[in-house]
This record gives sequence, structure tokens and C-alpha cells, in this order.
Amino acid sequence: MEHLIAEMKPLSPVLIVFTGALAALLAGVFSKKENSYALPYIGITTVAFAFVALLNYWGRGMIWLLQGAIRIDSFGLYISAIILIACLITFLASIGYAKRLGFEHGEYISLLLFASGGMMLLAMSADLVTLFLSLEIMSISIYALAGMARHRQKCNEAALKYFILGAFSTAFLLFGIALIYGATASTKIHAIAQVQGLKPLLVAGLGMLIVGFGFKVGAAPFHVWVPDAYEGAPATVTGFMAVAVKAAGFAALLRVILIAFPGTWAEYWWPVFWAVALLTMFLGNIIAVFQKNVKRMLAYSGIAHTGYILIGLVSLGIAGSEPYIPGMKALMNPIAGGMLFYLLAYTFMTLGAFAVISLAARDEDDLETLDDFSGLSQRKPVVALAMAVFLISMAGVPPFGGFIAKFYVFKGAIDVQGMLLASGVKEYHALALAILGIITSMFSVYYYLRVVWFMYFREPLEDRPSVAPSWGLHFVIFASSVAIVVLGILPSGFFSVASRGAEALVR
Amino acid sequence: MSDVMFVALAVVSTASALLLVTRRNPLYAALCMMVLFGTTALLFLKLSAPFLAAMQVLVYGGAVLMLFLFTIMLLNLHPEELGSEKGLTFKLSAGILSAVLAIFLIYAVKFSRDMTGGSFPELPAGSAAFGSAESVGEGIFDAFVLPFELVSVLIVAAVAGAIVLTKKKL
Amino acid sequence: MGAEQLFPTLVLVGLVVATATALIVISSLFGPARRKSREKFDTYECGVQLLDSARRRFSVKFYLTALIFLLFDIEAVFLIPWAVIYRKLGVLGLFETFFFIAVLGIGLLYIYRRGALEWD
Amino acid sequence: MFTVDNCLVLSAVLFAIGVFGVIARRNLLVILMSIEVMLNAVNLAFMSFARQHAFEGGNAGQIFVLIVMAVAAAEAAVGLAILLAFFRNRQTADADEANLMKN
Repeated sequence: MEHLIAEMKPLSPVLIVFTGALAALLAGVFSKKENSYALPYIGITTVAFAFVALLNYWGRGMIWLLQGAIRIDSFGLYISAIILIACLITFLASIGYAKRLGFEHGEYISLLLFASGGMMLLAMSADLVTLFLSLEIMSISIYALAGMARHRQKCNEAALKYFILGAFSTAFLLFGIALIYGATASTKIHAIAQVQGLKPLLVAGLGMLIVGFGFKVGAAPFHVWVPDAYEGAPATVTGFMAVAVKAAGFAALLRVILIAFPGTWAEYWWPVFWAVALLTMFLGNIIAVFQKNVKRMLAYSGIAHTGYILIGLVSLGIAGSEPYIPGMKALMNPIAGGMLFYLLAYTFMTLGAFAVISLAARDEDDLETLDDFSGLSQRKPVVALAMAVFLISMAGVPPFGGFIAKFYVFKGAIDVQGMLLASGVKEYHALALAILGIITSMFSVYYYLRVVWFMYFREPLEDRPSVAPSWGLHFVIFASSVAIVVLGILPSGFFSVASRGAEALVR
Repeated sequence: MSDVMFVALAVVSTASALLLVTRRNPLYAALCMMVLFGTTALLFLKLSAPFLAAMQVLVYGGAVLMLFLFTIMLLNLHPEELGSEKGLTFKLSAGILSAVLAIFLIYAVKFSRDMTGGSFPELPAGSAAFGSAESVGEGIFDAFVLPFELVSVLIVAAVAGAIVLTKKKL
Repeated sequence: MGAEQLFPTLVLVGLVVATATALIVISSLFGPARRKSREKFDTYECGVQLLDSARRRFSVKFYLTALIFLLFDIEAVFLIPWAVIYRKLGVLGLFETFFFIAVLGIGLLYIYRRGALEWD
Repeated sequence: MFTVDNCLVLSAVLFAIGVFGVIARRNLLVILMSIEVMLNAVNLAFMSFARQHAFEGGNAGQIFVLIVMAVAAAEAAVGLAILLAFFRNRQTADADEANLMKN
């Protein structure tokens, strides 16, 4: 038994989160209704403890657990840290918000923690059984969270659409796992890489897997659920969905793709991701231009951000498929580090923006139409300034974190292209993707700055009573904007942490 | 004998699945689903997995089917409330799309004949049976302890989510 | 245990189905011809008027009950493999199973306190 | 006839039928049932592979089947709960009625 306890110890961050989830569930039903304001603090405490436990294992190398079901490494820890930050910000932002929308109860806190625990395990699992099960813990909690404000029809719809397409994609993912298991007789991600030769079963399995993960991260053409789910769900949940689900989905995708299908396998998957990334960036950015609803606009911009992160994956694939070119392997770690840095910057920008949206415009609705934003700088100057920071950062304008993140991703693609040309390979896929990415991000400047323009150069409309935001919301908006500025001005420290995180996947 | 049984099961399960997706009334679809789950259980038996066959009946036939039937009764839709159906062209294109998917998968299977061709390996008689509860248990409590524990977390999360969405008074 | 050993069971099932079908077919062939009238299709053939349609929406409480059944159903499914080999697993297996049941027990406690077990 | 690849073909066909049901139907209950059909097809594929790999790789296939069953039950519970919440506000089980957010 001591053996088992010793084995479970490195898993303590996840175990703390699940324990907190169960505690919040019980606290919700055992406490009196008037004490329910205290429930988010259970979540906040849990996340704080989990974060400390997590830091304890940073830099200790790889730890294999439970016969290879879990691998605790710098990558898993980095993604887990992002998820815990997202969870913490969501708790803080929902302190007043949950009461206003009528879901201030233990289940809300509990489901957020269940989802976070599932995501952390997803980022750490080295076995497809564990991976699938933690993916499901995450998804099922998020389905319920999306429908949390159950008296609002839009919220019901969001949950319904998210559920149907999510379950649909899960089935694809599962069939992919089945085919991979059939071809390799193993569910261990590291053992799959040992199987030599190109097998149709394995290729079909990889294809189905890409479809399944494509849905989870919201890449085109599997993005159809994103706009409705993001618009209809309560703003705090949307922020969590946008950030944490994407981070966890990318974590699982990167781990499976880079570890189980490395090296020459990359020749088969990078063209797929090339096309997906291109389509994702174009669709996301172009449709976002026509949105009148800021929440929906942010949903499409989230799709576009998925596209930018996928550029990194394509560069990794191109670099990995040409291993004989000297210096190519050395490029891979900075590229993966850039992707991880992007996820971190995206976390603060998106959660900050959704925190601003969760300020009430009318009684129950969020601050979501462009009209709601007009003249915000006169009504709430600090909030408007923070929102401007988030939006300008998302547009990729210096000196904010979003610019640096985009810079790293595009630089990775251009570096790979330079290396290819230097060794005489005349293919321009990486360069083309980088240039097209830069062009699409030009579109994005328009729709982000339009909101800023509404906030600063329009007169506020009548009959928009505003509710005083809670201290948690103020703190979130303040801290996220500070984080974005710091990421933009002093990125090198964060980037080296991100590269450390990427070391577990590509050295 | 074995082949005849397999073909019969395959035909029945395919037919029930096809009927399921084409029935207008969800109650009939649920009955088709019951037949499909039953034939799947029989297929599991044929694949020498009696334990999983029993669990298939217990979980799908017991829990899942019952949840569906209760929901159908809860909604209790009149025939005129069932809503409209999508147009024929839409259905046709959906059919073509899923046919393409099926052909793609069958192609992948048939082209891996070195791995999937031929019959199943003979199981040694008498020894620790392949599909018994013992062998599954030994697997679970050996390498798959974590998934086993996670299942309980998953179910609690699902129950909490379902109650918070449906219970009238919270 | 393969499917072939279940052949006797299959024969039995076949016989049962065949007998039932045969009885229905024979009785409909040789029985008195049925008159198809509206009364024949009424819920109460003796002529009692219906108070209301049987198609009424059920309460969501039924769904909640089904949900609790789901909890125990999954528990049973995963406890059977443990139960057949618990001697071999010893204390460690007991420990692991205890955690499994404890988590589901917390779920049950939650359901109880939420009032989903009460009918009104 | 009773070979590995035929079992897989059956599973692929069932999966495709489930996909058809999800895409082509509008009744939400039938859509949820079609998703169950897809998961059932996956289970059949897992079971065939597990039987084929009976002597290698432990018992992962069979355990995966068991876990997929638990997941399918959990998914059905949450999915039907979402459907009930939707129905309570809208009195319809038609997927195309979920259109408040269409622009």
C-alpha cells in the first residue's frame, strides 16, 4: 500500500483538484443558501493548493506513473499551470456573476474543478485509455457548465449544440483510438511510435484522431459549434471553455502527434494541418469581421487563434520530416516553446476580455453587443482601458503579449523555411503559411479596433444600467492586463519557461 | 454454423441500426436500439467475451436504454409535435457523406489484411479464460487502476451536471 | 465460454419464439373473424369513457430516479471484476475499491442532500 | 466469414449509419441515439481487436470496452439532461428550432 501511495504522490495536483471538487459538491448541499457566496473560495483555495503541489514537481524530470499510464513532465506541468490559472481567474470572475445569473451553487464550482482536473490529467496522460477518460471528464463537465444558466434559452441552445457536436467528435476520436490499438496492439503512446511501417489502419486511425481533436480545439472545418456555444454560454464559462479546453486539447494533440507519430510520419500529417491552419485562420478572421455581437466576434477570433497556434504544429511537422538537415532538429524546441507561449498569452487576453464581457449591460445579459460597448470609456474608464489592452494584444500589435506570441509562431515558420532553402529544398509551404497568417491577422486588426473605437469615440447609449462589478472581477481585469503588458515587455523569461515545457516533447 | 450466426447477427444489427436512424417516432427508434444492443451483446459472446456481453446488456440495456425511454415518456411528444424532417436532398447528401466514410474505413481495414485478415487466433481451452470477469479484473487492477478510479469521478461529475440541469428546485 | 456452447440456449430461444408465433398465427387463422369497430379499439372495451389522454408528460422525478440507478449500475459493472478476484488482490485491491466506492458514495450523499431521493 | 476484417467492416458500417443519423435527423432524441450507435460500433471494433490481440498487449481492448460503456452512460445522462432543460424552455425536440443565435 505504501507503494501505491508513493506512486500517487506526484499526481497530487490532480488529486487535490478532484478532492476540492467533491468538497465543493458537498459544501453546496450542506450549507445554507445565504452562505453560498463562500463557495467560490473553496475553489480558489483548492487551486492555490494544487498550484503549490504542481510547482513542487517542476524541473524534476520525467516521472512515469502507474505502469506508463501517466507521464509527469515539464510539458504536462506547464499546461496544467495554464489550466489552473484559467480556473482561478474563472472563479474570481464569477464571484458576483454567478449570483446574478442564478447559478451560485456548489455544482458550478464543483464542475469547474472536475473539468480542470480532467484537463490536467489529459495533459499528463501517456496512455490512450487515460487520455480518453480524462478527455471525457473534461467534456462532460463542460457540457453541463455551458448550460448552467438553465432558464436562459440561449444557454440551453449553447449546451445542446456543444453537446451534440462534442459527443459526435468524441466518437470519431474513439474510433481512431480503436484503429490505432488494432494496428499496434497497445494503447501506450510511446509504444505506438515503435511500430514500423505505414499501415492503412494506422493512417485511418490518425485521420480520425485529427478529426476528434480538431473539434476540441475548434479548428476549421470542425469549428461549427464554437460560435453558438461561446455566445450562448455564460461569459465566465465561455472564457474557461475558450482557454482551458483549447490548451488541454492542444496538449493532448501535441503529445499524441509528436510522440506517437514522429519523424517521417510527419510527412503524412503536416499537409493536413497546413490546410486546416489556413482554412481556420481565413474563416475565423473573415467571419469575425461581420459580427455585431462582441461575444460571437471573440468566438470567431478564438478560431483564428487556433489557426495561428496550428502554424507552429505545421512548422514542427516540416522540421521533423527533414531530420537529416543539420540544425533542423535544434529549431524544433523554440517552435514548440512559441506555441506554449502563445497559449499562455492567449489565456490572459481571452479571460480578461470575457471578464469584461461578464459586466452586466442589462439585467441578465452580458455586455455583448457593440452598442453596449459604445462610450464605455466614459462610464468605466479603467475597464475600457483594460479591454483595449486585451483587444489590441489579440490583434497582435506591439507592445503586448499577443504580439510577441504571434512573433514567435511566425518566426518559427520562417526559420524552418530558411533552413530548408539553405539546404537546397525548394518548397515554400512554411513561408506561404507564415505570409498568409500575417495577411489574415491584418483583417483582425479591423474588427478588434472597431470595438475600441466604439468604446472611446461613441457616446454612451441610454438605458444601459450597469451593475457594480465585484472585487474579484476588478482584480481579474487588472491582473490580466498587467500580465499581458509584462508578457509583452519582458517575454524572455516566460519564453524560456515555455521552452522548458516543450523539452518533454521535442528536445 | 459460426459463419451463419455471424452473418445473421450482422444483418440484424445493420438492419436495426438503419431502422433506428430512419424512424420518425423516437419510441420505435429506442426499440431498434434495444435490438442493436442485444445483437452487439451476442457478437461479444461470439468474440469469446461473455463478461462484456453481460455488461453490455446491463449498461446499455439497463441504464442507457432506460434513460432514453424515461426521457421519451417525459417529453411524450404527440405525433404532430415530432417536428419536421430535413429535405430529401439534404438526407441524400448526408447519406453520400456517411457512405464515403464507410468506404474509407472498409478500405483501410481491407488493405491491412496482413493484420486483420484471417480468422481469430485460437484460444487455449481451459486456462485463464480470455473474456472472463477474472481476466478483465486482473487487467483493471494491474495496469488500469487509474482509469478505474477515474470512472467514479466521471460518473459523479455526470450526475452532478445532470441534476443541476434538470432538478426543478435547487 | 464460446458462443458454440450456448447453442442449446439458442435452440431454446428459437423454440420459444416459434411456439409463440405459431400460437398467434393459428389463433388468428382459425379463430372467429374479428369485427373492426371503433369500440374494439377503445381503451376500455366495456364502454367506460376516458377521463383524459394517456399521453401526459411525466414528472422529471422519474428521470432523476433513473439517474441514481445509473450511478449504481456503473458501480456494479466495475465491482464485478473486483469481486471475482478480491482474494488474489488482497488489501491493495480493497483499498482501491474503497476509494472507488467512496467517490460514488459522496455522489450519493450529494443526491440525497439535494433532495432528488424525495418524491415531493 | 467470421474473420477479423469482417467484424471490423460491420463496425465501420454501423459507425457510418450512426454518422448519418446525427447529420440527417432533426429529432434530438434520435440524434442522441445515433451517437449511442456510433459508440456501440466503436465498442465492436475494440472487441474484435481485443480478441485478435488476445495474446499481446494485456487486456487493454476489453477494458476500453468497459470504459466506453461507462462513458456512454454518462454522456447519455448529461445529454438527456441538456435536452430536458432545452425542452422545458422551448417545448420542442427539433434540432433546427435551436436557432436563437443565427444571424
